[in-house]
Amino acid sequence: MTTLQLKDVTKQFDLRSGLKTTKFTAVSHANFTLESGKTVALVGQSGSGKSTIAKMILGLETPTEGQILIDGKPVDHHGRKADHIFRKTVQMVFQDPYASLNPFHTVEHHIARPMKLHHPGMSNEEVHKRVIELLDRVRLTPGEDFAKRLPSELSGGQRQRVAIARALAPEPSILIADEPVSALDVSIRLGVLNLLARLQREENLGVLYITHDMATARHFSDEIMVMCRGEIVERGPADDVILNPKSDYTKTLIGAAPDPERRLKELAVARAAH
Amino acid sequence: MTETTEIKTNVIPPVYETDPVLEIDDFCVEYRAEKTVQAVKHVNLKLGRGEVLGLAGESGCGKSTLAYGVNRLLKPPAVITSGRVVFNSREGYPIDVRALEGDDLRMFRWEKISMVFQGAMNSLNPVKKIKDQLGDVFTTHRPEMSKKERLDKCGELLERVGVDRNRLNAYPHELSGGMRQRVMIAMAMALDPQVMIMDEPTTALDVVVQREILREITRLKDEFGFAVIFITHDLPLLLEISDRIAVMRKGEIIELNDAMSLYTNPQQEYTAKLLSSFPSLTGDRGSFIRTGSEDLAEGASPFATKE
Amino acid sequence: MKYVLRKLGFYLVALWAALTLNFFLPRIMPGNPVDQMISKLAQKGQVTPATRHAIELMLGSDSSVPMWQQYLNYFGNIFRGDLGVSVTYFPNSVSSVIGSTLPWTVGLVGISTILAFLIGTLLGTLAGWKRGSWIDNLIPVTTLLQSIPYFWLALILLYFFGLLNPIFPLFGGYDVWSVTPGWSWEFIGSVIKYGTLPAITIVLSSVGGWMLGMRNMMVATLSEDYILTAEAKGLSRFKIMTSYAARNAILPSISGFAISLGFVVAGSIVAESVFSYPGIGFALLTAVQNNDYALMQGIFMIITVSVLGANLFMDLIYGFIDPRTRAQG
Amino acid sequence: ACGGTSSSTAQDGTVVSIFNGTTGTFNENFNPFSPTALGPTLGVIYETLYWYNLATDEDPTPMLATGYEWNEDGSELTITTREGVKWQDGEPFSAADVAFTFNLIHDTPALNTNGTACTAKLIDENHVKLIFPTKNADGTPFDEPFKGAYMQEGGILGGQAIVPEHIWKNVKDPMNYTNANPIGTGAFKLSRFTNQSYSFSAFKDYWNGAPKIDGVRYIALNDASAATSTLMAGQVDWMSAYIPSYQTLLKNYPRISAVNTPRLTTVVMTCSNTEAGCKGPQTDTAVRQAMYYGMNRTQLNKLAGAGAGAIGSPTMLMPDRDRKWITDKNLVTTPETEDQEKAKQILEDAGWKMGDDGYRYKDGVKLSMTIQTVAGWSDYILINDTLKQQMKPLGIEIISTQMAWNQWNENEQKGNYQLSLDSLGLGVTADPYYTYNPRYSSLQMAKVGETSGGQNYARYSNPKVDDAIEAAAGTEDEAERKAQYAIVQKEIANDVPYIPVYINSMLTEFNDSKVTGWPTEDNMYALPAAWKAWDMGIILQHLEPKQ
Amino acid sequence: MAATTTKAGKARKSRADSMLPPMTPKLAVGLTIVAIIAAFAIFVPFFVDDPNKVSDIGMTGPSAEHWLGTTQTGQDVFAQLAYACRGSLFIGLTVGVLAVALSSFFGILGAYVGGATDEAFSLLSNVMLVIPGLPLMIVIASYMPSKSSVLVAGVLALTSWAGPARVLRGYTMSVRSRDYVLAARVAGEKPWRILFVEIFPNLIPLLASQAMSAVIAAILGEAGLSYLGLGATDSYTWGTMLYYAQNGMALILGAWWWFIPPGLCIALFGAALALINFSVDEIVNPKLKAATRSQIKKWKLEEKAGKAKTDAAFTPVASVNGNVINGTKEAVAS
Ligand SMILES: Nc1ncnc2c1ncn2[C@@H]1O[C@H](COP(=O)(O)OP(=O)(O)OP(=O)(O)O)[C@@H](O)[C@H]1O
Ligand SMILES: Nc1ncnc2c1ncn2[C@@H]1O[C@H](COP(=O)(O)OP(=O)(O)OP(=O)(O)O)[C@@H](O)[C@H]1O
Ligand SMILES: [Mg+2]
Ligand SMILES: [Mg+2]
Repeated sequence: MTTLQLKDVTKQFDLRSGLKTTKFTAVSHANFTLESGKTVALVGQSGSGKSTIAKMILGLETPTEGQILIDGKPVDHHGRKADHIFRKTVQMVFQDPYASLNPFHTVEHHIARPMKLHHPGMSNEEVHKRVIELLDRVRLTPGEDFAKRLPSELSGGQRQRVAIARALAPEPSILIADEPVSALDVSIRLGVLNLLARLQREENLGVLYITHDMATARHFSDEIMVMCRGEIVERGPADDVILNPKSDYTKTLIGAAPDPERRLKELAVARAAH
Repeated sequence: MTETTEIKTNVIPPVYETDPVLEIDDFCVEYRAEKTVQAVKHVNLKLGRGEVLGLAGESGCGKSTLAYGVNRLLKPPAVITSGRVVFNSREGYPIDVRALEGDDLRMFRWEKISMVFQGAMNSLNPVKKIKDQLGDVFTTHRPEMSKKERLDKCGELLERVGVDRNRLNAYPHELSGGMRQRVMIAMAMALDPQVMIMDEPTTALDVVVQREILREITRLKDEFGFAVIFITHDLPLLLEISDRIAVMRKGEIIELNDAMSLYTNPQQEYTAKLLSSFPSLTGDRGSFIRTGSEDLAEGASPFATKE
Repeated sequence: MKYVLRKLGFYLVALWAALTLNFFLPRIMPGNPVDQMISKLAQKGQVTPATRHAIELMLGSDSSVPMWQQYLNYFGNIFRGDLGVSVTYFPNSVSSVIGSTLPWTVGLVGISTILAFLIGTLLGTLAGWKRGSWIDNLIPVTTLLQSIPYFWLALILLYFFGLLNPIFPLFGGYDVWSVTPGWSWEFIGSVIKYGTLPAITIVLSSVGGWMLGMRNMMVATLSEDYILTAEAKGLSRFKIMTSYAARNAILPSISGFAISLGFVVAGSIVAESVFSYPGIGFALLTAVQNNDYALMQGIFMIITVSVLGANLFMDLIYGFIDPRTRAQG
Repeated sequence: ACGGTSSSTAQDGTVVSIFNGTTGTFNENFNPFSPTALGPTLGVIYETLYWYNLATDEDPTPMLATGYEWNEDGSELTITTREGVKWQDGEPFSAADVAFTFNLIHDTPALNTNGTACTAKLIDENHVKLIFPTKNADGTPFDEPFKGAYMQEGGILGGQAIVPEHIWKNVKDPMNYTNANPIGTGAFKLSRFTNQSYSFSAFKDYWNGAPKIDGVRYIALNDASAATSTLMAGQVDWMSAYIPSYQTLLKNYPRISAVNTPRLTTVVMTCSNTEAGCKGPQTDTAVRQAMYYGMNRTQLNKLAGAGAGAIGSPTMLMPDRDRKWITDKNLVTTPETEDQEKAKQILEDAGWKMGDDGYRYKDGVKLSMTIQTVAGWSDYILINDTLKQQMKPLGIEIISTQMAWNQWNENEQKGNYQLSLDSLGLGVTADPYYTYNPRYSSLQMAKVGETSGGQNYARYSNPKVDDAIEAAAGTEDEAERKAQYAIVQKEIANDVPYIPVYINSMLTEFNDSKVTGWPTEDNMYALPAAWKAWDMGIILQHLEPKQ
Repeated sequence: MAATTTKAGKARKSRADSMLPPMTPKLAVGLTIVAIIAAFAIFVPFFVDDPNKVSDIGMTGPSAEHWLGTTQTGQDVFAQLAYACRGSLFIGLTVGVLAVALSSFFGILGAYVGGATDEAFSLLSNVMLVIPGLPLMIVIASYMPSKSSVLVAGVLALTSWAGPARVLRGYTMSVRSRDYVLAARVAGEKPWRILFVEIFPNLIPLLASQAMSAVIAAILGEAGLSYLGLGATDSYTWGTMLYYAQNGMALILGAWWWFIPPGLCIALFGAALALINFSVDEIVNPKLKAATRSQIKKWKLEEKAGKAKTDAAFTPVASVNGNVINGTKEAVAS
């Protein structure tokens, strides 16, 4: 049971325009908690600061203000050991599966490395066995065959599965998934999302599902947070947020999302009128 | 959105059988790369006047290839191996598009069929002012226009899509993504074409902007009466705006039907799968998908097919 | 502001580094001008201790001034525009030597660089536009030309077209026999005639680089969506090629061009050596051979300043030729 | 076959084009006192009192002077100047100009590159007296008693350009004066200067009669190869550059002729003096002698000198020109081929014993020396390489290195070398004093690491030689001098601080088709090198347009 | 369709394979020439005479005994050429290695470490970039008392790393921010491992291309220096050969066999490397893949064939296509 907590986290960037430098607040006073076994969706328009939050959690950006706590203790990326433990606990799946795998390394390399890093005692055979296991777990079978492949020999969905397997390798309890399907083809999306959902259930993972797709956010998470211009404007259980949006912004978002049912209704109305 | 106008025009089904503006017969395109890829296979399609035809299908199924092929924009190694494209001009004569060469072809393009391409950022030349890019449509097709007329016309076009006239002097990077897309639409309308092909015009935009643009397109179409081929892989989106929808898979059109029938009663398993890939926002199917098998969708991936 | 300061800082540091290098390099070189002059005189006649004394007096070379003092004086003099006195051409000042040689170099190498750029870019445009055509197949040929040692090509051309078939003159900047320098057509014509072969050689050996660069940029640009848009718009092929493809593809070449203009002064050494061209490159070589510190420093400084100047100029104008960079200042 | 552009045009008359070795561009400097003055300043524009022909052993030719006389103790030199000489601006020349010139030098030490120490006193229109100090300025006697300034005669009479008083008295800073409009007494007057070429027109009122050609033009070229091309194309009429296989060239181009005047002795210079700080086996006289006897000069000449070099003399004089100064018949010429037995014997006697590796050792020191020359001097490199092969059988190891001219020159001046291949320059006159004094006198020597104004780079120091040179300098009597030189010759032939190789060829090429009157092998009326000061003026006066 | 991916069972490309350029005529020609010259440089010196050996025959043309004639001192040009190949290749390779090492150090490391190191490194390389190479080389070269080829190579390398370093820096910056590098950081990899295992392999094609350019530039630079008399003094190179040939006025005296071969070797070698570089460029930037003339011709024919087939299958459209233009005019008029 791990909890990850963001306390009043703010991130500012320096923007240069012409001769002036201005401060731009990408994330402002974000507060939320992630627990193992729960999926929290973070939705919002492009540029609302979702990825920035993910990066701060992973230590790829440093918050300007505020703290990130893991099990109540502040995360420390400086101490080698503390960082190591953190890395084992929190993992990330990146947005673009085409960019998140190194074209020069085999699938096995991608999964084995984090494993070796976090289980230095494991023998090579054990590592290999675990890799195959993991590949099986993400439904890349036969694992022996996939392990030897290069990323260029995989489809987008398969790549994303490798990326997920890699994230699972250190046996984390928190998984940050930053738009894990937006680069994928429509028909593969659900497969990957379902996989994530299954793993969350089976491995008791805490998942932060970042997306701008309201529909999948609703169906794949327990809770939804809506971000707008760096601020979390609304949060609550998934169905509540979608079906009874409180904030104006959430309403706009929902209104903008394509919804065939709505058209259907409209057509029906029009026909009737005719 | 002004819902009333939108509904009104689409009530009467368009007459694509009797008075098509564009007829595509047995259209085949191959990429003769290291390995020959049949990107478009025996496509037959008729586009009615003023109709919005949605073209759906996932990445790589040949949607763009078909669109470019119709406008003769394909580059080597793409080869049109067979097929006929006939454009029935409003003025009352047919044009065999594949027989056009040189100046004839250039005169045909944009005048009769204009296009809006996927990424607006990339469709506009980053180092030329908006007015020059709008203007050179006129310098090419309306050489007799004076400079002032041209400028006026460009300004008018911009205003038509809701962009301020003084943006004529801007460079593309000075406009937001949505504005750039609108500029492209304005450009596509410049010569009052009869067909407009839109290749994923909203994919790169976020939903709010996307919504605005769609609204704009519908409005303009109604006002000027051009036919639209709207390409995207976002089926829900197509369902909202198109009269008929063609579903493509592996280069073939596997299903073609009017939007409502397609949604409510898909004939092909693949169409059904595609539809189910988009969980409904307000509908009730979320829980089903979440517990469903993840292999279902993956199996539908073109990448997963065995060689 | 920070950006501008940084850029400015860079130019200052670069200038300082170049000038400092300029100060120290000649000083750590062997020999000194006095010994040099004595050894040369010794070949012509008697040399006595008095000679050394006389020359030391004449050159005012006093080695007792401490290094740091010399260093400070050096900067002081540069800012006063005083580049000192050339030992080789004593008692002429370095400025006058540079003044009399620089125009020749700038004329010859400058014009050839511009020509090479224009021709190369044009060929590159065509080659990229008509990929796979005969003009594209020219690229390996120009690459071969580029891999030929410049002086070797020059000497062969000189042998065939200067000596065996005297189409072009063998040496010099103009006809020293019958033409008086000045702003007369006769003189200008003569300068052009004398500059033709060196210019051809420079163009031949540098056109390939421009061509390849432009061709590759063209190819990359041609796959951009806005080219397709332009084509769909029905624009004429010529218009697409020039005002869409080439206009964009040329941007990197232009910055390369500005920088190569900066190197005009530096790149002329071998050319001038082969054609006995009265330019600054050869003056540099002479200065090095004669331990002429002041002249060496002066020329080196001119070179550095022109390179830095070209870079600065490029930084300044790039915003105008590429509007995208303007936003970032 | 290759006419090329004509080197003169009708309007200019007959103009001779000269490449005098100046490379790069010309910079205006016609100041005869400046060491960087353009070549023709000395000889073509300005003239000396007398002219010494270094090609022969003739007496000096009177130029601006017609006579000179030393007083008893050699402290005063009275000169009779020529009458009827005009400066190129029409003003008459007189003894006052000579007096002015020498006083100017005296008052401006920076101009005094000849080391002249006299003041001048005008006697009358045609006579001037040069007075040499016999005491220090404060009246105390010199450290060495004054023995006469005879040895300055050559420099004063044959090495000093006379300048017009009426112009130079107004020159504020004669040291930095570029003298853009030079007025001399010479046969040609500067007519135009540019950075690539400058030309002279004939001075009709020249005292020795107007020159027969109409003008002279000097052109700037970058190297000998470019010069050769222009010579072949008929654009250059006179130049001095070594052309490999020039015999072939002459055959193909009948209008080109060439003369060879070997005057510069190629030597292996040795840093010979341990007391001055030299290190290495070459400080042992025996080693130098062994090299002297061990080298095969015929082979060296054939390979490196294209057979155009002349055989030298252990006295370092020119056997053809200076025969009268060489007393000992055995010292007239160097051996032509090697005498290995003698060389080996010398080494054995000196204690250099053959080691197992084929090289000799003495007290554990290997007989191995490094010889330096300038990178790119292909004939010198060849000599070094060949020497290495020739010395090997004697048990001497030679290591050949090449470096930039600057470095090579500095090494010689500072003594940071063991062996160096170089040549000995020309003296002011043919008198052996000008060969011996700068090279062998310990007064001209500096310790290793230091430089002196002199050229005793071998750091040779021998009291007998010093005394003899001094004695020779102190007398006007030729027989006495010859006796003193004999002492020097005996010593240096034994010590060989400079080991003579051969007298290098000095090739000068002419275009015969336009003018006649060039020096020939049979009529060497002047040293023909195009760069030779003074002589070029003489040669130009001899030229006549070809009809 | 669906050709983008291959499944198991099909012959798989190995990791090394994906880095090798596809064999094209250009690449084949380039590799062949380089191989021949390299073999010549490596083996031939063992079989020829001492290149310094002089003889009395002077400048003579090619003969059975001297395949490429002799120099003015009767040295065998062929033997010299063999040694010169060796010397030039040595310099070229040394510079290639040094320049790549330097540019990698300053370019990759700076970009990877970031912060003050990056600032300092990029300032240094920018300054080095604006300091003109050849004059600097001349000055440095003339400072060195005796120049070994190692030294000349060092000087050439010193003046040639800055440009490539800047390119590398830009490229490293972009690779550094790629997701897979971030992923490695998230996995907890050590920085040096990320640099060498994750980033470096991606730079290999670029480095290869830069190394080849550096070799060409070095060989040309060496030739230029030698021509000015500032080249290496301890060994033969193509440059020194040309220098001696020029000194010996080989060309003027008609001794083409002495002057032409070294220059030709440089040109051929340079062109061969450039041809190889084209192919490497095609990996780095697949857009540059060249279409050959025959391919284009073939394409045009196929396009025609496709049209003919259709024309046969359909009845021709009644209108004349010239009408389009009329149509345009009408449209304007109306
Ligand atoms: N390194 C940076 N420097 C300056 N601004 C930045 C930087 N990174 C992000 N930003 C800005 O911060 C804001 C938030 O960016 P972020 O990537 O978190 O958005 P996002 O919600 O993930 O958007 P998307 O859905 O497009 O991925 C954006 O406006 C972006 O321009
Ligand atoms: N230049 C090419 N060479 C070889 N094959 C190509 C080339 N361009 C496209 N293809 C192939 O042709 C097929 C159709 O491509 P097309 O671009 O028409 O797809 P699309 O439906 O527009 O996809 P998307 O939704 O990604 O835009 C794809 O399988 C693609 O791999
Ligand atoms: Mg994001
Ligand atoms: Mg597409």
